[in-house]
Amino acid sequence: MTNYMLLAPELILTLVALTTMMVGLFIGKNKTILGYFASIGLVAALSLTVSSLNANETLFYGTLTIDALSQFFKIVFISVSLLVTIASIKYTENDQNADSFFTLLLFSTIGMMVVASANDLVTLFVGFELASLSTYALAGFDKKDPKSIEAAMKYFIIGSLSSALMLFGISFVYGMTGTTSIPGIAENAGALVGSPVGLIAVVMLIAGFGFKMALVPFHMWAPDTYQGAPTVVSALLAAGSKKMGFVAAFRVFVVALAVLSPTWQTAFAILAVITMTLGNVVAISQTSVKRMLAYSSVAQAGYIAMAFAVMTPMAFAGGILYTLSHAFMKTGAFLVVAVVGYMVLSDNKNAKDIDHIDNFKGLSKRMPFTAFAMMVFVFALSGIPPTAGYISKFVLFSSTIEAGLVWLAVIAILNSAISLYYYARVVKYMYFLPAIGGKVSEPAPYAIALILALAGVLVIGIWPEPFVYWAMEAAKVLI
Amino acid sequence: MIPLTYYLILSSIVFTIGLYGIMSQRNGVRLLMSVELMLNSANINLVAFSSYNDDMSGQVFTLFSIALAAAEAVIGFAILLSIFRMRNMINIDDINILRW
Amino acid sequence: MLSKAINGVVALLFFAVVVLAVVGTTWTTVDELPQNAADQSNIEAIGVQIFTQFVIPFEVLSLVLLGALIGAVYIAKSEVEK
Amino acid sequence: MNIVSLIILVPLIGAVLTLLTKTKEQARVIALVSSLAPLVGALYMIMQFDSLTPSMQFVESYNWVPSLGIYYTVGVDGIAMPLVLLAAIVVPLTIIYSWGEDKQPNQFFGLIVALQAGVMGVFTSLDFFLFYIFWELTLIPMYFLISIWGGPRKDYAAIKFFIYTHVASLVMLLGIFAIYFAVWAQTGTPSFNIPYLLEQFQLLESSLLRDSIFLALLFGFIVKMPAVPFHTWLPDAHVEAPTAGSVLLAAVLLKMGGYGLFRVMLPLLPFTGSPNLMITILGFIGVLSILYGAMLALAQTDLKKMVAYSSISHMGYVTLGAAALVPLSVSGAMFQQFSHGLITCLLFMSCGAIQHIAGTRIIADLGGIGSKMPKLTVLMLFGFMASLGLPGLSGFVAEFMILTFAYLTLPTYVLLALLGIVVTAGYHLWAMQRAVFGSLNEKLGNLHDITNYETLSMAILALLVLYFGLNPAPILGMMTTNAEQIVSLMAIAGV
Amino acid sequence: MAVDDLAFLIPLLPALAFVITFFFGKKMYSGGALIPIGAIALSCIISVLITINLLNNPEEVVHQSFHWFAILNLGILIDPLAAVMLCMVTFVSLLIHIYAVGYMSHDPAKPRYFAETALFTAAMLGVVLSDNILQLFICWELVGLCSFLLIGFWFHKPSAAAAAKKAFLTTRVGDVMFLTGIIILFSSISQIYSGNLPEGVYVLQFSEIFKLIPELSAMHTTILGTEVNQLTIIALLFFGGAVGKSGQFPLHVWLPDAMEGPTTVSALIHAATMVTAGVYLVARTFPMFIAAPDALIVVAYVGGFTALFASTMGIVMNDIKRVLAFSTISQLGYMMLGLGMGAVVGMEAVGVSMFHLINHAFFKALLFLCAGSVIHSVGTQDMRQMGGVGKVMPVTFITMVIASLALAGFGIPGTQIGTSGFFSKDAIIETTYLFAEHTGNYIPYLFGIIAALLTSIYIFRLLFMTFTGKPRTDYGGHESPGTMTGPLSILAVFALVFGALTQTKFYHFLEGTFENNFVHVNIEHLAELGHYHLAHGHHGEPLLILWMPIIVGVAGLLISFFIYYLRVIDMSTIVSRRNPVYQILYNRYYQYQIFIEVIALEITYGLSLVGEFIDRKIIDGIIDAISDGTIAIGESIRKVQTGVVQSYATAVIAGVGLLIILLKLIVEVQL
Repeated sequence: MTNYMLLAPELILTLVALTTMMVGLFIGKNKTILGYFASIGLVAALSLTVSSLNANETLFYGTLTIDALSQFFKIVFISVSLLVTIASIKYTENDQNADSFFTLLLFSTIGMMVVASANDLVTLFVGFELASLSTYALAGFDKKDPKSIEAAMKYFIIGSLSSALMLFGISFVYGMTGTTSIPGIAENAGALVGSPVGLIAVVMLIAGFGFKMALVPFHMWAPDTYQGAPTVVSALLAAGSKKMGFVAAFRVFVVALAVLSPTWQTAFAILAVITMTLGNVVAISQTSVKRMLAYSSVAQAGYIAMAFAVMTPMAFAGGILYTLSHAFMKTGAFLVVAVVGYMVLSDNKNAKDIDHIDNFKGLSKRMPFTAFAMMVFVFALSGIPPTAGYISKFVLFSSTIEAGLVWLAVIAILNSAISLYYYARVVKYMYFLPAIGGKVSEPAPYAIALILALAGVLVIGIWPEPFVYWAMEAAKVLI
Repeated sequence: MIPLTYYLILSSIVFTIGLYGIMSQRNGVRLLMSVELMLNSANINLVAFSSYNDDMSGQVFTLFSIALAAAEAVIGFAILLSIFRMRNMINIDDINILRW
Repeated sequence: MLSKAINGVVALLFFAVVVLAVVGTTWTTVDELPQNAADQSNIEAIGVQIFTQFVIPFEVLSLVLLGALIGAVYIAKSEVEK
Repeated sequence: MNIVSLIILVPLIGAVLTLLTKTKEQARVIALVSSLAPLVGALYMIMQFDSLTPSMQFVESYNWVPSLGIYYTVGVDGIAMPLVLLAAIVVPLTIIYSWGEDKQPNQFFGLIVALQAGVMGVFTSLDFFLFYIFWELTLIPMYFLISIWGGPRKDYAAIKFFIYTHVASLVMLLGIFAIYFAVWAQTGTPSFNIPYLLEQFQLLESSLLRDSIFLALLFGFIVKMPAVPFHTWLPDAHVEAPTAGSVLLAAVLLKMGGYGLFRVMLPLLPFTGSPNLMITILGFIGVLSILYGAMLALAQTDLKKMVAYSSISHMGYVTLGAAALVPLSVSGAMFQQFSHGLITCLLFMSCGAIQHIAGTRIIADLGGIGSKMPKLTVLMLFGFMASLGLPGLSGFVAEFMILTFAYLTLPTYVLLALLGIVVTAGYHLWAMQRAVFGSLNEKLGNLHDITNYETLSMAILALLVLYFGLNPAPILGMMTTNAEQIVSLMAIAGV
Repeated sequence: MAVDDLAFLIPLLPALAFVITFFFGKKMYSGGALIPIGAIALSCIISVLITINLLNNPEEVVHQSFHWFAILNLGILIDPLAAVMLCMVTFVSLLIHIYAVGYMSHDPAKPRYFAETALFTAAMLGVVLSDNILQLFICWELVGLCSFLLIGFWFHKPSAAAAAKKAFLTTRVGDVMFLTGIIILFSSISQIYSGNLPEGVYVLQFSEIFKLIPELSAMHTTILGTEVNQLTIIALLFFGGAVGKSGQFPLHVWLPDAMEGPTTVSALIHAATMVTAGVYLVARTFPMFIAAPDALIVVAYVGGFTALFASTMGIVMNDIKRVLAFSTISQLGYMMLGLGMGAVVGMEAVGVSMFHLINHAFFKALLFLCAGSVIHSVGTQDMRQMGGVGKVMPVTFITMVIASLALAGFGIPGTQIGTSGFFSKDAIIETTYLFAEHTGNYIPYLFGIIAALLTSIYIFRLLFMTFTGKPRTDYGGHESPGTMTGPLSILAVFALVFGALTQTKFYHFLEGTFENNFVHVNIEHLAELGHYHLAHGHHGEPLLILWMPIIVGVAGLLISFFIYYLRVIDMSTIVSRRNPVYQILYNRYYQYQIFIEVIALEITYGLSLVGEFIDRKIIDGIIDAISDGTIAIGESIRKVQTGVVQSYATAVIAGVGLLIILLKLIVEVQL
């Protein structure tokens, strides 16, 4: 019998989204209330998800599955959305279209959650599209800003291309196995082994998911989009929708196409190495912090992709844990950029290049808390203890050693060291260079979002046991 | 009976045309059309497989994908419209503020 | 022109790969396609499937459409002030 | 919560409190108090310490990430206790020395205290996970100390220090992973417990694996020490770091490398595939560092850089003593760590004072400052004498033990190292002659002697150097038991 | 016995005096001079009392020991050898301290001076009193430190700073050899015990070392293809230390420069402390030397050569202190030569050599203090600017004459009439003759006798140039105060009569050094191990040989008299830039240039610069290249991102195509 309670988070969010849209039509200028409302809805969804952590059921003719993996990722998505929503209360402060913003934000969250739960390629694809379409619009939300529109355009075109590739790949999988159900594919996947079509399907699916994950060479939209989109949306894209790619890949490759693992393991190993190296190396020479974070995000995707290359329970746990940590670190980092953008604009309304690293000069004096938070985030991103970034790298990198892939571990570790260079530069700008301008206090929504992200990073870093355990539970679904 | 491979080759051709279009076209609308071509080639596949496997879900999937393609086009056109409004043209390879 | 050539090469490469793969695969298919369209209504079957098996994607699809609508309207509409 | 956790936690909290203070006075007082607390703790521990057992004392253990075999386990033994004491002594003295710091004093003192917490953690952790966390944590305060309060090329030096040592730690981390999983696969239980892993190491079948683990860990430690040819980060870091940073870097952070040598490398060494090769490598690195460091110190024109190279040279003794694997040479090497910590502190404080008062550290630009700065001259001379191994001071005890007892197993290396002693005396005296003695360089302007705070901290150090030179037994007593136990492993391994 | 228990106070009192004077001397009378004077006086009294006890009961030496750390101890040993040294050191040092009250009266840094000299004395006493080789080394190094501090006392003078460095560094070369010797000794002992050192035994104590001499001499090491006795290596390394400390060739270069300190310091270094430490070390470890084949012969040759070599340079120096410095080197050479003669006379060599050491301490201290008195009064050290000083400073003149006679060794052979130098130096020359007779090797004897002639020439040259004739510049001197002339007179008495009074007793007393309740070794037996054939019953030299030293002494006096007093020879032909012999001597055989510049500066510093280059350009260059390279690669890859979305699409599609091909290849290879 279907336990609808397990779907409650999605239902609540849908309800909140629709309500937000409706109410938005009727209330006048001040739509701030909608942000609070959305936040409350997300909190409720989060708590409902947390309450059913240990569920393990398939719903609706096997199109949805609620298991540890899905719950884990749902929590990641809801957390990111929550942080972004809270921060957006400030971002959309005087915006007539805040209702659209929050509705789209919630829709994209629902899309990601559906993907997390998807147990059927149709569900997965539709969820994927829901998340994509909503975020296309969100990326262009600053529509008076040519950069924002350009970002949306690039995101959209590469996104559609990827969708098409993915669908093409799915069609082959369907053709060979005769079903779209993930367990069903797993049963019949034997037919794909050794067949060239199987190979093509795998690569096309990798391209489709790799687009979301921003794996090289499917990453090229990401720096442009992250840089051009409104910063809160970049946070959502980098921290949230990127993870959707991973959860989809977990479902499709590890569960459905497990028999093809030699193929996709090799593919992910190659891509992981290229991705992390390119991401880190290019990030060094960036002057826009957002763009730098974008490349760093590319690099981080490379690390997580290692989990597929290693394919041990420990690696999956590491990869899964990494997505959680990365959600907090990256959201936090982007939100800091948003706060700095706010600060720069409050100095000078017509400021250009608000995400330029020069604006971070002396941030420790202008906004001590933000600077501190940013420092924690970048150190976490570079994997310095005792942060979430460290513990996840610890588990993930260690799993490569466990599996005997020392070369992969060495490359990852060297990359990690390279990354320190540009992360440390941010810290240098914030702490060592003289400030231009006086002290500015952070707007409350930003501050709250930063505190939450900071708490996430530090709690996972200092008390990792429950999270590691949880990630391992989630990884068990895959093996 | 027409072999399944024929359908697949057809869809491959359509897909490749779409690919080529998305790589080479400057006009935004043409780009969108190319994307549609690619989605539809996948739909050909799905329907073909559905028939040859005697399994309905492929056709259902096709319906879904058609609807999604429509939704995608909507967003796409909206973005292009916005670009047009801003620049009075939709040659998207001129839009490269964001790079490097 | 060079870029076009590159595009062409890439596309042909892709095409070759896919076609070779498709041709090189032995497809397991049903022996006979249903010959008489009147025999069974695939419309009905599809309808049943949509509302049973694929009810969740269907519902999500409604959100997709709504989302696309909202997004498109927002992006495409010209601001009143301007 | 017992004493070991307290000596980590108190400075950590102290660091946060210090960072939050508003005025210089508050900052330095809170910093001093919270850095003195570990000293009290360390002295208490030494009183309770049982020198006769090589096992861990004051152990406490809590679950942390049991699913991965990670526990919060801390404790000390004869290897760690003296270093804990060293860190507890040096940090408050550094704070006293820097009493007049005006530039962002709350951050300055806060970082120093945070550094203390980090090194305390490194020296007491009995869990590789925890160990690594503290190991990395020490990097950040030092990076800041160099970057904010550093000299003209601070950017280069800070980032070089940060990335170089970080790469080394990461390689070490790989080694930790390898031993962890290898043992896990062997025994079926995950554990990061250091003594346990070290014990299980010998059961690993593949000698290639054992050698790789050994070398990976070794790399992490010798870069930190630092040993030639992985030393080039150190002179740059020292030259650019503020005095307090240099002091802590040389006196405490370098000791982490040596500590790793004793805690991790030596117990593993007998069980590697080719122990004799490993001993040769270590011995060679040691001697090379001694000679190369001394030679380069001779070539330096900057006083502080000279001291930095002398650190490299002196840390070479640690490697050499450890490589010899004779109980008393190993205890000598441990004692060298302790003693060098105190001496180098004194040297860097002297250089800092000169820089601060005369405005330059270039030896050629100084000259004759002795007549204007008698207190500094006496203390500096004392430090130089201790550094060149004058008997009666702690440096001699250590070097004598290392050379004498290492000669039993590594005679050739020791004879080479003995050459270094002359060069060591040479560069110290030559620098002294040019910088401090001779006629006063008139360009230096008005010189004054060091402040009372500086004098106090340097004088305390000088007394300690003298005390431990005359009476090394209490410290050596703690070390010897452990050194014997380490060396006895060689016999167990049948090497 | 009560006074024996106070032995530990002997070094401790001056050390305490150091602390007190250093920190509180400023507020005391005369810079706190009374504290060290009192302390050293007490030490002196204790030393004398203990020596008297020991004279009565030579078998019962004073030995105290307590645990230090590991397998090391700290201990005090007063045997006859140590006792005579103790008395000499404390006594001479006391006189020099008293003298310094006057001499240093105008120096503002008096507290530092007295503190450092007190420490110097304490360190030297530590050397003398050590019961184990390590403690001896420790105090040995402290002596070096104090010499550094005192030579560089006027550190604001660049020449003083350089001299201090040179002194410390040169002796340090010797010290490292000494340390190497200790290390090899220890490892040999450890080998003898096969690694299991006995519990509760301090193996570096002299008694333990001497016990193991037979085993040590049975060990051999192969160096460059030749098999060398282990004990010889150790003994020669110890001797290397002694060479550094006692200014033997070729490590003597620091001693002439050590004149940069105050004259009292020179007196302390040259007479009572420091330089005698080397001789003392050889004497202290004499059982090892005599059991080591060839070791004593090396000692004899180095000593003899140094005696001759230094005296040649003494002839041409114009700086009064420098003449005395070369004289010291030369006399130390005699002492070493005497010790080397242990090859034929066994234990008696220690007696002869130590006797000369004690006598030399008296007359050399006297010479220096006299010179100091002259300098104090005249204000220059250049003898060419003096002349006729004897008239204004009668006391100084008389004491100086006595000291010179003692140095030249005037006396009447076969009687008990003679200066102290006569008894001791002639005894050494006699033993060298004995050696020559015994082995047919006359070289040591020739070294000794020619050096004696030169000694006489340079010391009387000094006397005539300084004290006789007419003043050559307007210096306006005066006699020194009582605190200075007092010690001079006391020392003069000792220089005159000490030798005559103690000669026979002294030898006999020292015979017991290695045969008592602490150490008991049979020197005769050890000599067999060292393949030395001792001569017995030797007192039958020809009369000419007995008279030879005094004949050359008088000859030297006459030569100087003719040249420097009567001026019968025109000096300008000899003292000329064109005279190559004079040039070589005056430039001290160009040793400074050869030794310091070539070895120390050119080679070592050059090497260190090469190292610096390697460090900066190669090691650091690689690291920087890696980092710069990474950044450059990033910079170039960055340009791939053109901003044109179609190119992104191309990348995606090309990526897919390539990935498919790549995987196909890889998978096929794997299969």
